[in-house]
Amino acid sequence: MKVIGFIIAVLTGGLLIYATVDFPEWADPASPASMHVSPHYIEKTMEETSVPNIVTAVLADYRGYDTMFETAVIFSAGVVCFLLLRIFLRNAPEERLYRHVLTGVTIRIKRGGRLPYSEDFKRIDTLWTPHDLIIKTISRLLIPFIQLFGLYVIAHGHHSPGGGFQGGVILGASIILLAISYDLRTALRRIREKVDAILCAAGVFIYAGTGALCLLLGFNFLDYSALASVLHVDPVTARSHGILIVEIGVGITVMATMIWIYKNLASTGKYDEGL
Amino acid sequence: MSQQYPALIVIVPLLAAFIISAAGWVNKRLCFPVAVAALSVATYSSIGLLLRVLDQGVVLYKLGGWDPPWGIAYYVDHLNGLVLVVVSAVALINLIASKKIIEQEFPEKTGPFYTLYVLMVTGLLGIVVTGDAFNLYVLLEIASLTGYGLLAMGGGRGPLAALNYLYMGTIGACFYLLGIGYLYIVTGSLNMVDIAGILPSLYQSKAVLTAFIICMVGVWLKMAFFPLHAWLPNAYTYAPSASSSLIAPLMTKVMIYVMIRLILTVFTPQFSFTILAVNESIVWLAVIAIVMGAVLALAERNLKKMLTYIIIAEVGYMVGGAWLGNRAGMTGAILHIVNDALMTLCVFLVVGNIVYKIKGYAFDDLKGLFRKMPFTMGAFVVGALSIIGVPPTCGFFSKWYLISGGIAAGHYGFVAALLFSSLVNVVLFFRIIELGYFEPFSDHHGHNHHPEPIDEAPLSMLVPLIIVAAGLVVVGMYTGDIVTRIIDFAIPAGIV
Amino acid sequence: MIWQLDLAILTLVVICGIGAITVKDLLGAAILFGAYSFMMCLLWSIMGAVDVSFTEASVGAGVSTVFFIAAVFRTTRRTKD
Amino acid sequence: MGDLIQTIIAKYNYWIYITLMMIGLYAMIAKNNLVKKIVGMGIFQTAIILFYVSIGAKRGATIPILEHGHGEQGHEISSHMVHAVDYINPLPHVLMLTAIVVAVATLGVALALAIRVYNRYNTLEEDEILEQIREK
Repeated sequence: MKVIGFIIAVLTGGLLIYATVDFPEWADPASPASMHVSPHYIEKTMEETSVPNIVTAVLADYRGYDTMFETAVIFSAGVVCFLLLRIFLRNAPEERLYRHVLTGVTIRIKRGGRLPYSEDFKRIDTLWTPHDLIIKTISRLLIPFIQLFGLYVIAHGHHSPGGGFQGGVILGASIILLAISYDLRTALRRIREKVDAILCAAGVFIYAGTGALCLLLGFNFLDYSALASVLHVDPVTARSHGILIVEIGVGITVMATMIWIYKNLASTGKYDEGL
Repeated sequence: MSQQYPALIVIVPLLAAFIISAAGWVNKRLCFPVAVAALSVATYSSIGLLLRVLDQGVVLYKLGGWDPPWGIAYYVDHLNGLVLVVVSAVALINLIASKKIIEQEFPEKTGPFYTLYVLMVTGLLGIVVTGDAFNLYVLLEIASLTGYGLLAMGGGRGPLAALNYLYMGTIGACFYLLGIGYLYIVTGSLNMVDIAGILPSLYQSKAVLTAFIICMVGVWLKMAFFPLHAWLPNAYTYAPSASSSLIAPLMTKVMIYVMIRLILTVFTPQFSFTILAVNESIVWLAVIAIVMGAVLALAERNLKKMLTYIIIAEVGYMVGGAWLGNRAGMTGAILHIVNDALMTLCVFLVVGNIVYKIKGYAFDDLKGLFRKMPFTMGAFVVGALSIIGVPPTCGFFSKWYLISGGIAAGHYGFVAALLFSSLVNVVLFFRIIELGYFEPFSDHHGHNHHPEPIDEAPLSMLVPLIIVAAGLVVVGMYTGDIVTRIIDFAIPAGIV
Repeated sequence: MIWQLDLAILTLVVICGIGAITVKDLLGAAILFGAYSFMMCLLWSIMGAVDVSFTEASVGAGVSTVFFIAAVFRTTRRTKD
Repeated sequence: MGDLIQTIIAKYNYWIYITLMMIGLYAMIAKNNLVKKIVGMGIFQTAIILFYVSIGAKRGATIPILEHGHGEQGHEISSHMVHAVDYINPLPHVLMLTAIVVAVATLGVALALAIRVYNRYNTLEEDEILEQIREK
């Protein structure tokens, strides 16, 4: 297999290198890629969509249809991970570990056993590492700022690098950080599975729904200038607002899906003990 | 609303997928009706679109209202229109037929399963309808990702087979993406029609040649063309019946559509057939694919796996037909997309019914099935006759076009391979029919003295199956109309 | 744009890539893959693709690495090659 | 000789991407460990993204965010001042945002499948799995 793999890789590489002979020079401003379609975007974006970040404008408007399906790809990845891994546990796990916070004594409860409710006992993972005070405190301090930054990235995507994807991933990462520094159950209490799954679908629904709204208003699918009559602005500004709406949708889906995939992977679908 | 048909075909199932996903958490019983409604709308719109194309010619739909090549546009011509109807109809019929299986196999996860099912159909429909080369890649990834999930749901070796499919499928999709990148760097455009307009001055460029090779290899990987087929048999065999009867008829056929689209629209027949002059060798590859598929199928003792090898042989038919480079061959390939989707659906639905009732699909499980499940096996016989190519079923007519194309091109190896594979199919299917008709039913509990009572699959599974079986004959009878009214317009005049 | 920097990072990228597939420990491979993604993201910001490198920094170097670690934690670190 | 150096300077970005792609492809085909294959897949996809970003590069141009754009006043002024040569080609960036997201989605699914395989066979080595299948 190693030899076959090597031969295939070398053959493909050879073919691709052979083709580079006819490529335009690297970073050549007169290459066809820079001359044919893209000048229109650079020169007309401001006029047509009033969004200074050309990448955002092309992403969410000129090629918004691609982006919608890209969000749907993320969504379907979340659903696939759920479908493959999730196991609905009928009864409690084999054994659970509880730690007495004040003394550090650990109690093992077998299935069927019950611990009288008490504030002093905390459920811990089987592979629990002690002395995580610094990590917990720092994470706790950082998470609100991370989330604030995520929201800023989504909202400011028109004027600076960023947008729904990046912001959504940052928001999702903040919850994942919570799940790692505390434990999975804490994160699950913040965003329950059902909420997560519905948010995941809702985000893409906002995107596709905005497109469908344009369609119902008598324009083509995803033609945000149709929103002008709803938002009471001129068509160009309507495009700018439309981009913001779909970016929010993208952000919601990406955030929810990242959390969903992480939860399924880290707990192998049992939603009991995480990383 | 008829102006919006091209959008509705994709949008309605897409929106429905999200609704189903959310509904799965609220009330599971809502999922199925929503899915059926969405696919019905998609089927209705695709039929409406096909009629409009027949009436007015190519339909252009600009997404977001942007003119191509800056925005993404749909170009729907006769070829897309036909494949769209087939894809949406097959998906709808299979969905209705598989309801019971899905509820039996995944009682807790019906919601996500329907979501992925509808998303996959969305992806396939999108691949067929789009006129943008990069958009095709994104939709291809949707169809593939959901496909991996659906195939992996079969227990046992399912996940491993799906993981192998994922590796191969990702290489294939990435190769396609790379090929599009090579086209983009020399043309600067992503719109298929626009690329085709720029390419003629670049036909001598090494980059275009490489782009062509890489795109083709990527698409062949996805459709399991012979040397690249290793992932297919296991992935389809160990999948749950509901997913294999969706993916087996559609995925490979849609990829063949993509190949024909690349040949006809993006690279133009002049480049593919005249300048490259590789027809001969690719048809020989197809000959090997057909022969190997037939031989490997002979070696199998398991109905579902045998059918997967037949799919590999059928892929060889269509690739060979498309690359013969003449009108009859191309007609045969396009007609075979329609016919093969229906035939494969028919036999895989039969497998689904058998698995639902008997929980097995090895040859030993099939003994005496004709008495137990007469209608299911009757439909199986029709499907088998069509795969063999017996008139009046539709399989005969596409094979006829393929053979006459082979003779017109003077490629007798291809003709011989087609006849050989038909003969092997006769052996394969009569072996099963014999087992089912003459052998007594093997009862697993050991007391098979009394005659078996009829124990058919439930009506909701049987009716769609019989519709498909009847469809095989009906399509066969209307082949002339399909060819003269649709396929003749789909093939550019350059191909004689 | 500074072509020396470009070349240096390109070399580092290749080293990280080779390292990620040769190291005999899956956790190490996951971390090296994260480093590879991060180098890629630097490279792209040098080329002026700010949005792409932002995405790669958050998705490729961030979340992907977490997914890898989660999966390795739930399976095994052992690998023969 | 001078020509050769010229070519190398003009094309080395493309060659590095091809090297990376070969590394990834080799790992996907030849490696025995399922997670190693997934790492290879990541390298392969990222290499293609590098290729696209290289297409978009433009000498003497800045990042594709317009400088004078701010709200309502912006779009009267800037439409006259923007020249395509001053800004990097944004289209490949857009395409690659999509590709990165597709890559992470594929990664998630692949890892989920790997966990399923591990749960069943208790190993991630392909040859050991095949041996277990053959024994049955």
